[in-house]
Amino acid sequence: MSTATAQPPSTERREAAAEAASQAKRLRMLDVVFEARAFIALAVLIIVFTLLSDTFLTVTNVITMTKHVAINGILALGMLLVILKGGIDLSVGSIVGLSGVVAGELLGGVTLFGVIAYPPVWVVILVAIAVGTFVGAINGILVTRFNVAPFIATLGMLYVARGAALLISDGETYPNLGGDEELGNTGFDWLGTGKVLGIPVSIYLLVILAAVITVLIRKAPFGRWLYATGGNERAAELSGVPVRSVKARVYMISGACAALSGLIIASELTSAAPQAGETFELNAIAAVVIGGAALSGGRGNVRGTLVGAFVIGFLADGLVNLGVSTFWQIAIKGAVIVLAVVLDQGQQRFKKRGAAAAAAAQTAPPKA
Amino acid sequence: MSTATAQPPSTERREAAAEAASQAKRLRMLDVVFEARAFIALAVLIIVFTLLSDTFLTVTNVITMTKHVAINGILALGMLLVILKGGIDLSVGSIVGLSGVVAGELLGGVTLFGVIAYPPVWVVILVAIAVGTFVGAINGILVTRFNVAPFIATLGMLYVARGAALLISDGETYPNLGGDEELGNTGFDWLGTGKVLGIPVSIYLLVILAAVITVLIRKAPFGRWLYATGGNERAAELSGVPVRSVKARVYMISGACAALSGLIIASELTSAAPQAGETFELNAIAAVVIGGAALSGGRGNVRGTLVGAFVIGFLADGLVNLGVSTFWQIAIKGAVIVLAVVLDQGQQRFKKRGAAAAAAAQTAPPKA
Amino acid sequence: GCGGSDDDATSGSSSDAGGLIAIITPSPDNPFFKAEADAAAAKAKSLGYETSVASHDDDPNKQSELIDAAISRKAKAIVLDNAGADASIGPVQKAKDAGIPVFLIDREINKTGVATAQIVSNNAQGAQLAAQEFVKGMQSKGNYVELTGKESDTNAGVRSKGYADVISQYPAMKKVASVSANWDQQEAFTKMETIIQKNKDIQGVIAGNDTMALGAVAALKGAGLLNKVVVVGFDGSPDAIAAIKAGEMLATALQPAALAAENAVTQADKTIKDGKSGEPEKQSIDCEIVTKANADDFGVFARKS
Amino acid sequence: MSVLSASQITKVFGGTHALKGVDFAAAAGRVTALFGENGAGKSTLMKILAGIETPTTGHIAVDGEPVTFGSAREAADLGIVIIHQELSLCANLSVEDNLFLGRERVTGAGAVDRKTERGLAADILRRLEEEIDPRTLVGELRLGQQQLVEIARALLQDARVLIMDEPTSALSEPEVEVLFRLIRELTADGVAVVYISHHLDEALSIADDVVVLRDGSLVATSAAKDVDLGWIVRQMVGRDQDSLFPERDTVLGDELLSVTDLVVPDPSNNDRLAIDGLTVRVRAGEIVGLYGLMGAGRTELLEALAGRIPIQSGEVRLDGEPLGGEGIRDRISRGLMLVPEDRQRDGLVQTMTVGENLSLAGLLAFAKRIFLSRSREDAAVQRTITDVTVKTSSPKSPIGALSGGNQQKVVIGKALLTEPRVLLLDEPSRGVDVGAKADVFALMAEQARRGLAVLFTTSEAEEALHIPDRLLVLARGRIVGEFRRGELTREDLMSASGGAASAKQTGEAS
Ligand SMILES: Nc1ncnc2c1ncn2[C@@H]1O[C@H](COP(=O)(O)OP(=O)(O)OP(=O)(O)O)[C@@H](O)[C@H]1O
Ligand SMILES: Nc1ncnc2c1ncn2[C@@H]1O[C@H](COP(=O)(O)OP(=O)(O)OP(=O)(O)O)[C@@H](O)[C@H]1O
Ligand SMILES: O[C@@H]1[C@H](O)[C@H](O)CO[C@H]1O
Ligand SMILES: [Mg+2]
Ligand SMILES: [Mg+2]
Repeated sequence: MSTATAQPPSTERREAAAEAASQAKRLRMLDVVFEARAFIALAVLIIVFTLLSDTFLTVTNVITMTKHVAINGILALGMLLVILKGGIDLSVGSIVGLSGVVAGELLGGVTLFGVIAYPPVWVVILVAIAVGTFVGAINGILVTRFNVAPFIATLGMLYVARGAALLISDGETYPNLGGDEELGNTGFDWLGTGKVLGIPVSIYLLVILAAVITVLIRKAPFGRWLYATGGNERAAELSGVPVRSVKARVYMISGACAALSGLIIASELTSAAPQAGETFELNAIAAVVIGGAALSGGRGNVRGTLVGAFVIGFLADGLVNLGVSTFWQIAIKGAVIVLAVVLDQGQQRFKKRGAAAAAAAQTAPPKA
Repeated sequence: MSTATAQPPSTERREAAAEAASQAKRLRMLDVVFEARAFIALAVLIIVFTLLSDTFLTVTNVITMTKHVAINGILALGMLLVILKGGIDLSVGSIVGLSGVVAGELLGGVTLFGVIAYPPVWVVILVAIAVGTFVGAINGILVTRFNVAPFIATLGMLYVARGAALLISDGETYPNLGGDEELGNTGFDWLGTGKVLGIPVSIYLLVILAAVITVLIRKAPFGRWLYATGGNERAAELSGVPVRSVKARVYMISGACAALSGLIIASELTSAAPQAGETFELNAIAAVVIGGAALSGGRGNVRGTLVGAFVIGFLADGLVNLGVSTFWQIAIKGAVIVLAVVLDQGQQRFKKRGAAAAAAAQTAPPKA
Repeated sequence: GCGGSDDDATSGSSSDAGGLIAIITPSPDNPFFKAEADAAAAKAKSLGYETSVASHDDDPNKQSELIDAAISRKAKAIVLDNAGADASIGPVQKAKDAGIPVFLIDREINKTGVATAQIVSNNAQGAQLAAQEFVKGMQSKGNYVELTGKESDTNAGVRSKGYADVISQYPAMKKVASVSANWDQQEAFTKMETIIQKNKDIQGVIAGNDTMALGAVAALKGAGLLNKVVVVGFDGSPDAIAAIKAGEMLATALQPAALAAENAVTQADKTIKDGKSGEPEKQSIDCEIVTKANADDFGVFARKS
Repeated sequence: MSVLSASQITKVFGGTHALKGVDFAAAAGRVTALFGENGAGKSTLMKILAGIETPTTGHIAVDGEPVTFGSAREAADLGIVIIHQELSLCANLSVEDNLFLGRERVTGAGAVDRKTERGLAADILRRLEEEIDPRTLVGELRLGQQQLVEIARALLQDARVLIMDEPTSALSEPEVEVLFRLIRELTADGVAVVYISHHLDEALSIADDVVVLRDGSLVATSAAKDVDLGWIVRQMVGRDQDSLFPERDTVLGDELLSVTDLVVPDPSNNDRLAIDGLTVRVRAGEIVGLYGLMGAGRTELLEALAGRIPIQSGEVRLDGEPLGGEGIRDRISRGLMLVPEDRQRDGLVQTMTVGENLSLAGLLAFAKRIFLSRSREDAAVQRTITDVTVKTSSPKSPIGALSGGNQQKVVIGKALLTEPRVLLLDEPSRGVDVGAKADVFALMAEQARRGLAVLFTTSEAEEALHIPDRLLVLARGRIVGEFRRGELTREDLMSASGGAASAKQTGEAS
């Protein structure tokens, strides 16, 4: 690490700084260990389950579990962005249901001027994602234009989007989404059941999405704006950050992610139920928070969120694998969420000490 | 209103102040109209439903609807306190289920030293409420001692309490909570089905609770401390407000309210299902927010919360009464939540203008 | 007393001469309930009643509120597929006390003398048929998985017991896992995927209803096991019948849901007019087994007429 | 000629006339200092010039061409850059992230060009003589460093007009010197600088032109060389600066507060001591001042005494009785109360009224069993409003409707309402205008006369010299000098605080 020093500091100053710096470094190393907290939780889970069940740590089981993780993971990545800006998105579960319904409706054919047309699968997917993005846009407008608290705006949309899904489908499940060769709309099931090199498509989608979002928030100005908006909205605004557009966009991305998740579920089951995705928002939020993000905004990252999603997913599947009762599963999940966050608090406090030492390392002493 | 002015104001000052004051007054009057916003929403609902259905505004129907409102209203009153202090309680729905289960278990008899004892109903009720309070206390400890964000702490407890309810009951519903004359534990059903002067007991409970909480937050120091903690925790702390205990107590009260709600439901159904109360937290939060409280804390009152609970309850029952499909009900509920809060934002902005005008009325011009 | 005058009840508040029949079922995402509700509503309309259809989503409190609403609206009768065998007793009693007869369909409650009728499929008989078909499909041997329904629903227990009664006679059949998937398709899918990882060597899945069976089919298909595993469900939903025709499922026990619903309405009509239905409270309707051989004979929860 | 000019600017917020037809101009290569009391409209005028607020009426011209700004961005693109009065940094981002926030340097691929940014950041920090690693999180910097980052960010923008609204409130004297040198470099390059500060002498020393606002109106303009401090104060308040430092006779009573060998760890860094073996005694009727550079540990001392942060060792006695592990609450009830440094953050509850804020700390005195007696509360509130001369139309007004000085009086009133025996005030005059300052000091004097022990901190040399009976100079958590009123000069003060600190530093490092 290079330190940008303007003038050669005096000897004493340099010594004091060096001492403090080395201390800061020690603390920072410990910090890395702590940063790996979510990883540790995951590792512990894996070790415990592996010891208790010889079918847990097999290649195929890990692939299956990862496939399950993908659904929540994709939701969680969208949620991460919303949480980074200091918001929350309760509507994602409903968007999951809505996007499946939209896909189901379209695959069943659209009647235009008395003629039934069967849009190809890629159109279906795009429209479903557009619908999710649209719901996100409404969230964004409510939050940015009407100053509605994110919790309330997205709570309202939780009901509106679910109601829409139920109304469109009349409450019914769309069956047989596999499509029909003759109508040229087959292939929808590939999303949820297809494999490439033995690995399910949805896992690729998760990986790609994670990569895209990582680049977006770490390399593009957008990412800096996002962290700034979440950290201190007023300051971001005064710095010329297009705060409103940043906020609106994260809800749209979250909506799009939720729609993708909904499509994967519908594709997996080759059927779409309007109730799909109920309470999924809680799992997504839990993943983000277990992954070290702060609900107050400005802190969190993709890696942590992914690990958080794995913790939740592996926990659920591992308990099923062990034959633990659903009831214990629920209680254990709650305990893990709380525990992970309590650990995180510990880490934060620790980090502060490290930071203070680091600050001491670079503070210029008073110039007399 | 007396004006505390250090020195007698000059004539011009007095005139300017008078003008500004009259403007402030005008604005304040409009403000009262706006303050009645939730009332207006309720009135509109009632008028519309009365016009559309001749069974809506009958005495019996209003009593029935109010009985339904009581369940959410009691939850909402507890939630109000938590929201006033700037927190949120997602665990109330699970506590509803847990308290019913506890009551069911106790009414079925407790085995002590090989003898089955049947605790009387009042003991059962007290224990169930104690259990709710205990879950609230855990929320409080997580928030105050471990610095876990309220959303996460109570999300964790949402799962833990639900898991506990399922484990205690083994997932089964407790039937026949009416008790047995011989065992001396009858009377539990009175809570949910009893009437006094033709009015269900649960309505009295709502009214009493509302009165107690009103007194608590308006007359007792606790209330002032609560608003102060929600408004600015640091300032409250430095003013000697026992912030931690205030925070812990609101979660406990919220837990107790949720337990009471759960008891009423179990009593009404004379059976207790461990799944009872799922997603009730959302309705309670919606009532509080429709009632004008700010999720950021420090703003809100009992009257508004009650009106909010009535809006939600009458809306649901009114739509059922009209035979509107469940699907539309869900969508409309979402729209009403958002709309009420958008209106509230309007009011807040308006209020600010009023305040600015009031400020102008009292700003001392330069002492020439 | 309070409230509207009693003659309201006879004059009726609606323009429809017959008055209101309230139909309350679980969520229609399971086509079974949708079929029930549709059949009941159609029948009631044909008899000159006004109808209201609502879903309680398996929430007993919501069910209680819906029944309150029906009471407020002075419904003439309630047709109910209930939200829990114990949790529904109180609300049904409440309706009865208000003078409204309740006709239960599909699911029983744990008390008699409260509802006017409890018209349910003969779940034990249906389960026997399904299990026999299942055993046949598995050639009386091998490992299988059972997916059970919601604990609060007596049907779940009755069917599970019916399956066990038959299968236990074949010692070569081994149940390697049994989990509840709460009648839910996605839950069945995810749990089945996880179970497959633990037990690759399975030859059969028997589910408490068709939505769970279809969830299992999706999971087996994904694992490439579908051609080796026989799947049997319960309900006879159109989706399951389609799966049977496609060779993805072996069989399902069809519940004549439409018939039960229609019977309920007919008896309600009779009760409204004559004061009694003329039928015993507990009535059961036999199920029919649907396999590839006879799949074409069935329509929406009924034998094609 | 003026690069930026404004004519007949009016600004109305709801019912507040913040500006009433103000003309203003900033000339290239000159520093224009803008003076005025709290709420005079200085920041509002600057925000309008920088495109953050839109004027209700009036015109702005750049290089004589009329312009209207849709956003701060548009003004910045024309070279008008502002350093805000309130720090506007993101604590969760690094220094370099903050420096380029909203004006990222991007590579061809659209990614943030971190390398370029880091280089530029290092350069600008070097010019400010502040050796901070650009990757440090801003939240880890002390206040003064944060203010320098804020300044650095403005400097990076190649401003033609640089508006500095209270840029030095958290800076140490040497840091101010560096800043002034940079301002001179900028004006030499033809940049127009507008400078606002409540440190009147400091502002006057850098100014070429002087403009004074009073109650939203322009009251005077002049060349800086033609005016003195007295003139500025007269223009600002409309009267002489007569009673800022009231004369008073001190009658000392018993020792009320005695602190012996106090050691307090820095709460944000437990490996550092904020207070390192400090002994102080304050007697009834006495006002003791604490002076020191930023970070000397004054706030930690007062917060430790008030019970907000834990002490490591040492003894604190109140009226002869030792204080142990009592919390804030118990200390208040025993007669020790703190008026905190940052009134927005720690002093006031913005969602409550003036009256509710006033009675908050002393609430239990109005409780009859579990209920509050409204009449007793109202009476006490009314009395306090009169005592501390809060200007408010009603105790029911929202606290946010008051000006800064009046808000400060409410915080002090709140403390007095608890009937304390020892009053701790942390920077009671910070961000408060001259008139309100005089009121605050008069209040302190009055309380001392009534037999309270008063311990307060200040960063202003003038106050340190004139207000306290006894002044303690703090450096690095220790007392490095003690003076009686009238015993010392400004120069003594500087060398005591700064010199002692650096001597200490040297001693430790070697
Ligand atoms: N956004 C706003 N809404 C309402 N009133 C405002 C707003 N901003 C400023 N004011 C009012 O306008 C007047 C001028 O405020 P301004 O901040 O310009 O004063 P200032 O001279 O910068 O004071 P200080 O020295 O305290 O910084 C004050 O009465 C203030 O309360
Ligand atoms: N040398 C240092 N290294 C790291 N942090 C420091 C250093 N000096 C001060 N700080 C931090 O700066 C902050 C301000 O210091 P403190 O409150 O003790 O000083 P003060 O004399 O009250 O000054 P002021 O209140 O004017 O900021 C504290 O949070 C302290 O931790
Ligand atoms: O009988 C019904 C159906 O089987 C349905 O699939 C689930 O609920 C049961 O009660
Ligand atoms: Mg200002
Ligand atoms: Mg300080």
